[in-house]
Amino acid sequence: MLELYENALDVPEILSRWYRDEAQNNYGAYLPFVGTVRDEGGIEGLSFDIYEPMLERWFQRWQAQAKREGAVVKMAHSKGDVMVHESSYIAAVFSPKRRVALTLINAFVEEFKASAPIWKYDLKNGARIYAKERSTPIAGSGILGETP
Amino acid sequence: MLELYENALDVPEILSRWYRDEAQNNYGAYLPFVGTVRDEGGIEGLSFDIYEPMLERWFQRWQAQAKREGAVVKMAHSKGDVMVHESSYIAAVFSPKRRVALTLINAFVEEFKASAPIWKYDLKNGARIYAKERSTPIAGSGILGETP
Amino acid sequence: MVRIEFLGPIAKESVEMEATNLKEVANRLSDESEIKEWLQICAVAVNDTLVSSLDTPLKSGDRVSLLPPVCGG
Amino acid sequence: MVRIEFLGPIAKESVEMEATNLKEVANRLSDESEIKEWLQICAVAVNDTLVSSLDTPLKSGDRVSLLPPVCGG
Repeated sequence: MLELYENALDVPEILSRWYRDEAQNNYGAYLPFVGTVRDEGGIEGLSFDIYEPMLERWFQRWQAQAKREGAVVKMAHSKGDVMVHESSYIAAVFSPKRRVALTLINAFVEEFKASAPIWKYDLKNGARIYAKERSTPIAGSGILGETP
Repeated sequence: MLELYENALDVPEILSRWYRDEAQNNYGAYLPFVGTVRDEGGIEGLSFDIYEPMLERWFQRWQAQAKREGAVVKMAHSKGDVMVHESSYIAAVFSPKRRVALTLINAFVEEFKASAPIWKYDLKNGARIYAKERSTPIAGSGILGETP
Repeated sequence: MVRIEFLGPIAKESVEMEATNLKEVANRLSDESEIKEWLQICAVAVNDTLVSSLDTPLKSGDRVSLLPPVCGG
Repeated sequence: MVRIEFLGPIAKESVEMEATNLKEVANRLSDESEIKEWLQICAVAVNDTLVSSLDTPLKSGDRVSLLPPVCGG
């Protein structure tokens, strides 16, 4: 399940609902990762653009991989502005055993950072500035620049 | 913070309260691990004994280690009976950055399994049976058996 | 005609052009100074699937998307 | 006198005995058939601190705890 929200996430609501939704499904481990906007570099907040069709595909590949391991992944992410100390991201794994959950959340969160089609902007002094230096080119980037 | 409860944990309450308690403390990552009793082997539930003085010490060592990495660990655990599909364990890390949280929760959960002074029993057919074959001797066990 | 979309922070409207493969798209875009710096760092998707070769064929109606460096979370 | 405590699943009441080190405790406990099998698999704490040697000295009032294999979570 992929959930996209305008602005900050209601973390208690989402964590609690996901827990209850899976409570009878015999998963021994529930491992959510919550990402919160830090007060750093003088920002007022962050802002996000999402290319939803490809994020949906990206997430479906992870769902399929989790399923092969007997697990379930869920994800929530913000669109638009999220202010300092608000949360913009939750990824969660449910799995029968702890080892799969621990390994999967780690791989999910890292690959998410490296390849999910989401762009981040700093909100600073009223401007919305692409966080280019903190962003990662998706694997295979640059092919259009190969020709002279 | 170490919280011990009689019987099952109120997971939504704990996850939400911990989140709110740390919301203004500028942690970028919140990573709770929730352990739930699986329906397997015909059990009605599990039951736990805790030796609280040593669990408190065990946990304080982890708090100190987390603090050195700029992080915070929290833990909740059940005493007594916890029925199938109820939860008995939550461990959580708050840290400024995701990498510390992911590494720390993994190490915490694994060392918890191997050395926290907690004993597990299967509740089955009205009996309370020590889960010996699923238990791990604490490192250094057996010294009293060395003499003839 | 294929349609070229510029995602995220690239401040550019979509354009349409005639092209039978990605190399032709690359040649056309490299003439546009505003977009040139992005070409070095963008990933490319055709109809929402990432591609890795300039030889990727294109047919009329295809959508080519440029994806700048990402940072979710 | 030192006090020996049997934690978790060991169905045995605490006992008190005279002992100046852990080896003496081990010798005494090895005579008790009900506890013998536990000695091979238990960790030992003195005043709630794990110890790793039979030479660990004991003084009057010390508490020795036997910790069987654990399984929290």
